[in-house]
Amino acid sequence: ADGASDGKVKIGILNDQSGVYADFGGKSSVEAAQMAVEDFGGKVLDSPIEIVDADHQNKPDIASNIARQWYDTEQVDAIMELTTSSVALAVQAIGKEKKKIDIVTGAATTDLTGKACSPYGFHWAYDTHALAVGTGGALVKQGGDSWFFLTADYAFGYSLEQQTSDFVKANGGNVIGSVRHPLASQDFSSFLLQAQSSGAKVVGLANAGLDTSNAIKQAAEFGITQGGQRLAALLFTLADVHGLGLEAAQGLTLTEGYYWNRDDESRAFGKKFFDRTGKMPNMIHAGTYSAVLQYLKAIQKAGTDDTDAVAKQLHEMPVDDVFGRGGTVGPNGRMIHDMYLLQVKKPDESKEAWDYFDVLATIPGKDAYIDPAKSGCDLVK
Amino acid sequence: MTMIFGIPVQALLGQLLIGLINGSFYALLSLGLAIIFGLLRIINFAHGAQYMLGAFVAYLMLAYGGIGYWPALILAPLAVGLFGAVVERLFLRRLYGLDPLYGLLFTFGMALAIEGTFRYLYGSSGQPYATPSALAGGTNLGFMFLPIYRGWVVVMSLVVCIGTWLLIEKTKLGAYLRAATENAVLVQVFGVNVPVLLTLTYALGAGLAAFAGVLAAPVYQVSPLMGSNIIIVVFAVVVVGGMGSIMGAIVTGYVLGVAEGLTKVFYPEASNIVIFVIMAIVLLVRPAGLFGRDA
Amino acid sequence: MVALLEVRGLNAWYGESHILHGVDMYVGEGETVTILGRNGVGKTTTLRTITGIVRARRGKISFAGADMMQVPLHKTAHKGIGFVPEERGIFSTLSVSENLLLPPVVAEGGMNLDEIYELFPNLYERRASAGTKLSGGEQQMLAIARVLRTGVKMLLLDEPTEGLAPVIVQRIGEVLRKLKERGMTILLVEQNFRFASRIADRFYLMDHGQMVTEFPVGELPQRMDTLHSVLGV
Amino acid sequence: MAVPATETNATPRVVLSARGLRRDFGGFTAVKNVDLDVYDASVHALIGPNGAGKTTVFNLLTKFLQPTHGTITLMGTDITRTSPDKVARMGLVRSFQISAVFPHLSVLDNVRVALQRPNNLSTQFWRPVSALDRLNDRAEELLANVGLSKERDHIAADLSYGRKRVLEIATTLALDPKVLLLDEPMAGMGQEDVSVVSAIIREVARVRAVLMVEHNLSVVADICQQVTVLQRGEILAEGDYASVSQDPRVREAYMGTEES
Amino acid sequence: MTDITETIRAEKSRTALSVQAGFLIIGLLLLLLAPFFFYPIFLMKLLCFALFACAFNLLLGYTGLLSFGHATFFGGAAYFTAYTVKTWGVPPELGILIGVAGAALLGLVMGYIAIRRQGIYFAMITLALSQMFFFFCLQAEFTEGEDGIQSVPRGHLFGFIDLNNSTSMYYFVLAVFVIGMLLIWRFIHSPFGMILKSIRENENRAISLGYSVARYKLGAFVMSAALAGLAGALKSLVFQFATLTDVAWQMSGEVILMTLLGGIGTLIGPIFGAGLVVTLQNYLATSEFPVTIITGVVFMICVLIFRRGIVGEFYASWIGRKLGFVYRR
Ligand SMILES: Nc1ncnc2c1ncn2[C@@H]1O[C@H](COP(=O)(O)OP(=O)(O)OP(=O)(O)O)[C@@H](O)[C@H]1O
Ligand SMILES: Nc1ncnc2c1ncn2[C@@H]1O[C@H](COP(=O)(O)OP(=O)(O)OP(=O)(O)O)[C@@H](O)[C@H]1O
Ligand SMILES: [Mg+2]
Ligand SMILES: [Mg+2]
Repeated sequence: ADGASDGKVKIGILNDQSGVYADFGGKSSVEAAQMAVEDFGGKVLDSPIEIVDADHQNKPDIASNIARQWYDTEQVDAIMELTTSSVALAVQAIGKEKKKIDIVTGAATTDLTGKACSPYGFHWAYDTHALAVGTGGALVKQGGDSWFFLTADYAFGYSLEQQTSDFVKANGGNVIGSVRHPLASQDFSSFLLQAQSSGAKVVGLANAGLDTSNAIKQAAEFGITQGGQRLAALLFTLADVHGLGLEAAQGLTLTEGYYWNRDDESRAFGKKFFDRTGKMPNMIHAGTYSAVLQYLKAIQKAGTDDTDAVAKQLHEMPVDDVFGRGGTVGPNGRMIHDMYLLQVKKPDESKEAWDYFDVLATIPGKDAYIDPAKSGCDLVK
Repeated sequence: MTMIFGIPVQALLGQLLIGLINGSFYALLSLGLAIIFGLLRIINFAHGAQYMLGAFVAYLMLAYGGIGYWPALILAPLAVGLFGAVVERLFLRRLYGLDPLYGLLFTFGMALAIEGTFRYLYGSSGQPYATPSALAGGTNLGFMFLPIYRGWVVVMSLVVCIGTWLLIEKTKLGAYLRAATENAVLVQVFGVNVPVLLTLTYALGAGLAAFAGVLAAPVYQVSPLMGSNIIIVVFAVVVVGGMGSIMGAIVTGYVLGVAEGLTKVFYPEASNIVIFVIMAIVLLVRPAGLFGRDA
Repeated sequence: MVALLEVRGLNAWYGESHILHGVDMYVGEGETVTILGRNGVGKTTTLRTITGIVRARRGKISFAGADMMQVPLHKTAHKGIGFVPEERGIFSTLSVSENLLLPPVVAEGGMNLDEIYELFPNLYERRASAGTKLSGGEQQMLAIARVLRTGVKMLLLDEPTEGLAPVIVQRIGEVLRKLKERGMTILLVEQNFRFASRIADRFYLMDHGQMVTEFPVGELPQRMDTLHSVLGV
Repeated sequence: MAVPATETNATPRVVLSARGLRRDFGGFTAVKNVDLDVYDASVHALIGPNGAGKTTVFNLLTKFLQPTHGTITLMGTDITRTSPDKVARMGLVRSFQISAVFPHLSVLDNVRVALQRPNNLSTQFWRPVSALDRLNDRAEELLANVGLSKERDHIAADLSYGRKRVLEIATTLALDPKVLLLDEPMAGMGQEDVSVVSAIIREVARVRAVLMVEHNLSVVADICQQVTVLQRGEILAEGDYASVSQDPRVREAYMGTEES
Repeated sequence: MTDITETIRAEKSRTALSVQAGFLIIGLLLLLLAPFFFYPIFLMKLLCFALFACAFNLLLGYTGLLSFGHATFFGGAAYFTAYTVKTWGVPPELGILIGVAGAALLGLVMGYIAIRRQGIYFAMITLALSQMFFFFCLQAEFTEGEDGIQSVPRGHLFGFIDLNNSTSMYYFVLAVFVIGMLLIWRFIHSPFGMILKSIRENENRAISLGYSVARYKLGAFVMSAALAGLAGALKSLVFQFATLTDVAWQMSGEVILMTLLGGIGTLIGPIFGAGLVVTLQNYLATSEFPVTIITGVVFMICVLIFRRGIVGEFYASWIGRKLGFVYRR
């Protein structure tokens, strides 16, 4: 069966386009996918490539409904992005059952390539482990050796805290204390006071989205950074920094898999993306671009869009694009690539719009990601 | 250092103060809710959205009009109040006399629509808003570092709450308002222009929410979601206080703010539900709420 | 006599149901007129339509020369009409004195507080308590007292004696007579025929949304038969 | 119908009694020191000027309000601390000063709702409504007694005021109460209805105790055996109508000097 | 005279009955044939939400209690079923029963607290309590946080019907749905339902007739919760996961929207409402329109000019009345 099965290669971008994670990926991810298609030439194996997208509204049932319909009746060949772990896990399970490819760039959980791994499922941009290694490990090496955690009080927060502490300790640092705050707390001052009085050098924010933004903003108010403590956000991207403003965010440390202003190549992609969307890409956008591109390359190489053949290529082919330079894909579906430890600039150091980060360190992919053999994925023997 | 339950007294004082700051927002918001409910018999689900609007208007004024915090403190509530007036004139007016649940549902829809619009236009990660320079920095109170701005929030909310209470309980205008809730037609027959009164009332409630929003802008991230996060808690505050009295709404706001603050120290995991737990207990013991009149 | 209130061909509806079918009546300046009629014939509706509460109406209402059909509800009082509703309409969230002071004064010549309290000592006693904590009779007094302050030219009273003790009924009768002496124009709706007969100058008898007959108090003895058959008195 | 129980007894039986009843509202005492005995098979009137505390006494007796002091006994059982629905189940049923029907149910259904509980047909959620059809005969009988047969399928809200009160009485009687408390049953009624209701009350009181608040003195004179006059929350006079109405204090406080 | 009116009335209700029966049969036929025309998972979702909305309406439409916390029962049952089926390996039918029982228990607790207040207070209290339950689910171990309980096996019904086959799953869901609807119907038209109705009409009067109003309300609340749980339990098997979205307050809002759209207090209205909302959400997912804004605006429009909902408007319309339907609220 050579060529595209139905005369067309269709890729679905399924993510949150109107809810809390809309800035994380959102419509801009669809744009990134479109860019990849154009950069690839618009056709693969002489068949046109089509991008479809849907807003899952952060509801797994809607996502699941759409994913099934896409796979079953609309000849969608692969589904990508998949922000929010509940959605990603649900869609990956469907892909596994229906033998269809999914590439996750939006969700963070390591389960996707661990106990919930699928022969057709790939995890592309980042995961909680990589964030923990980046921020936890690398920061200790920079002198941040005592930590206090502000942790969102649910599984995601615990696992971020847990994984990060491990790397802090493994690198010779120690964890002085932690406090768990409820999800969507508006006010962090109580917790920040506790962090302040702990005297830790680094205050780790094991939470996400608005919670992190609010904590950072209020930390500035209470003079945490002026007092010599360092803030480290464990899941925070360029888009969030933009929303917070440099005034409040300055000095913050975080880890991303991509930064547009890192070198010429990334700058070129960033500018192109900016012209189309009005914002600079973060690792989810760039990751989605990379995922689509690699998927098309895999079809090209396999000479067919048959799932097994393409999945085989995806596992074997090295990744080499603006996002996943020198990346490889593990047997569990994990795309392994370098991560960057970034620090937010002071307002007067920022030379242009969106010039937000200093790159403090590069974390090699093999350090950043779990060794597939130890991932708990039963595809790895 | 003196300790209470293993916590230094000083830290405790600090946390009490912080609780009071939180309580300031609860008080302002539950006050507005209570006024609107008291006079219009509408549970204003859009109250959170109006709080958010206040913050956003302040942000937009700054970003697009160069209008700073101080003018915004007056202008944003006015703008949102005006918006409220329009909403009341066009829509809410048609719901008077119906089962109050329709008012609840309408404002619920309105909250979704407003929030959705802002999310659509400005994303959900929020917008920056700096503390006005006159109130930047902080003082060391000995037991804690108090950002000056936070102190300002407490003072302002107290002033506004008490002012509003006096307006409603002690003035003729307030008497009209209270009478109109019970029997608008009759008050109108007596020669009072009730429709205008009701419009003003809703505008006042919305304006109060917006005022809280502007106060919050330098502290919390200005985000389309900031309202929906807080509104449910404020509902609980209102239930605990009981809808009977304006004063009840204010006092309960502060008290529960402090209660929540203390929970954050002793048992932080429960701090988001402590108000709900208090609500359940109060309901079991005193169904009308702490200050409620109707048993 | 100059007609202060004049109603011609008045029709009124509650939703789909047509209640008033062409009411014609007038009340002269300083006159006391009573509308009699069985339950549900539209007496209350007549008053509510005159004040403008019922707005689904057609016909002609003029008061002191003004066309009341065009006047918005909140201007009725300012034209000089005071209304005491059947259900009394005391505000529970207001104290007795707040209730009393609520209606805006629309013209000179109303009573002052002292006069009112003199007339209704009960109200003085309970002035600080909540309006609806009063008993039924006390509430009725409050409802009447309330409009006396405002200086209106004409009172519309809807069954002021319903549910009241005989002494109170007498007292209210005295009050109304006093008001009449001061020149107040009164339109009264009553079921209590005996009470009405002691203060009214003229009667309308209402049935099926129309005034079926009209007669001065002097003709009362001749009309007893009609009243018997229509009212079952 | 129940067997007339007391006719053979020489002394009439007290079914409802209150001792030292008092109720404060804030600083204001609405009812104080009220002792009341209601006898079986009689009509007892509670009269008094407006604000005397009549409705409050009703609320206390039926437990819609809690007394500040005093005890209430219903057929030998102390009900001072019993809940209002329980009291109703024990046979003490009231009507309200403002008419109380279920406005959007049919007249027949209004009565059937009342019949459901004594017939143990109120909690069955697994049976069809037609299970209630066996209450129809009794319901129709009750409606016939009060002259509402013609309106049985009307929606209660459509009835005139007077008819609503009549319906309310029929509903109350459906419970076959031992003691009936009626708050101004004739208020706002036309003359025809007044006579109908008087007759009904007289009839039902043959085997029950009725306590009623009423301002229509001719009705009181006509059907009440016992009269208690309340003033400012206290009992001013007690006895049969003739003696009470001669009492100068009652004439001054309540009835006034002229006949009205 | 009365005889004639009575015959007319009887005549009318007879046509009404046959018309209604006709509709019912057509509806059932459509549902039986639907999987041949529509995507089964979509239909199953629709049925689950329809049942959920009808359960909710049982409380709102027939006892006048607006619960803003019904997601608790829907989502709670979803979690219980998903957990027991996945972790304990109980068969699907037992899993569903456990979910329903759990929801009923939650209903008992929430109801016990909430029925102390009426009207909008009741709404606010249920909202607050369900928010509490949301936080519980967020933090509890067994719900697996924001990942949710994933990959729940559908298993074999009664040990021999393979529910992984989407057709058999569909007919299973349809059967449960029909049973649920019958229960609701029976419940509304029962002696108990009659008392509920009278309580809604005049609570004080009901008390004075000797009914312990609180207990009746609580009973209705628990039944509504149990049926909502049935819908949630079913949904967790259909989609094979249970997640936080099912217990979030937005879900409570959605079910209100469904009921409002379809017609509060009509037996079948919520089915239409659910159908519309589910379709709309699916449609909006792939359109340019922002979902929340549309949802919000639909809410506003409904309340302002469409209060009776689709079915209610139909009943109240000329044709509806001709066919013998009554809409009264
Ligand atoms: N709000 C309303 N909606 C619909 N119909 C009404 C309304 N109010 C009154 N009616 C009907 O209008 C008719 C006239 O009522 P109205 O209150 O004017 O009577 P009334 O003569 O004052 O009687 P009563 O002596 O009992 O007070 C009655 O049949 C009544 O049922
Ligand atoms: N809930 C309450 N709070 C405060 N005062 C009350 C309350 N209920 C009644 N009262 C007061 O108690 C007194 C007695 O009232 P009640 O209603 O019992 O009078 P009543 O004898 O029934 O009068 P009427 O014949 O006018 O109905 C009144 O002065 C009233 O103001
Ligand atoms: Mg009337
Ligand atoms: Mg009374």
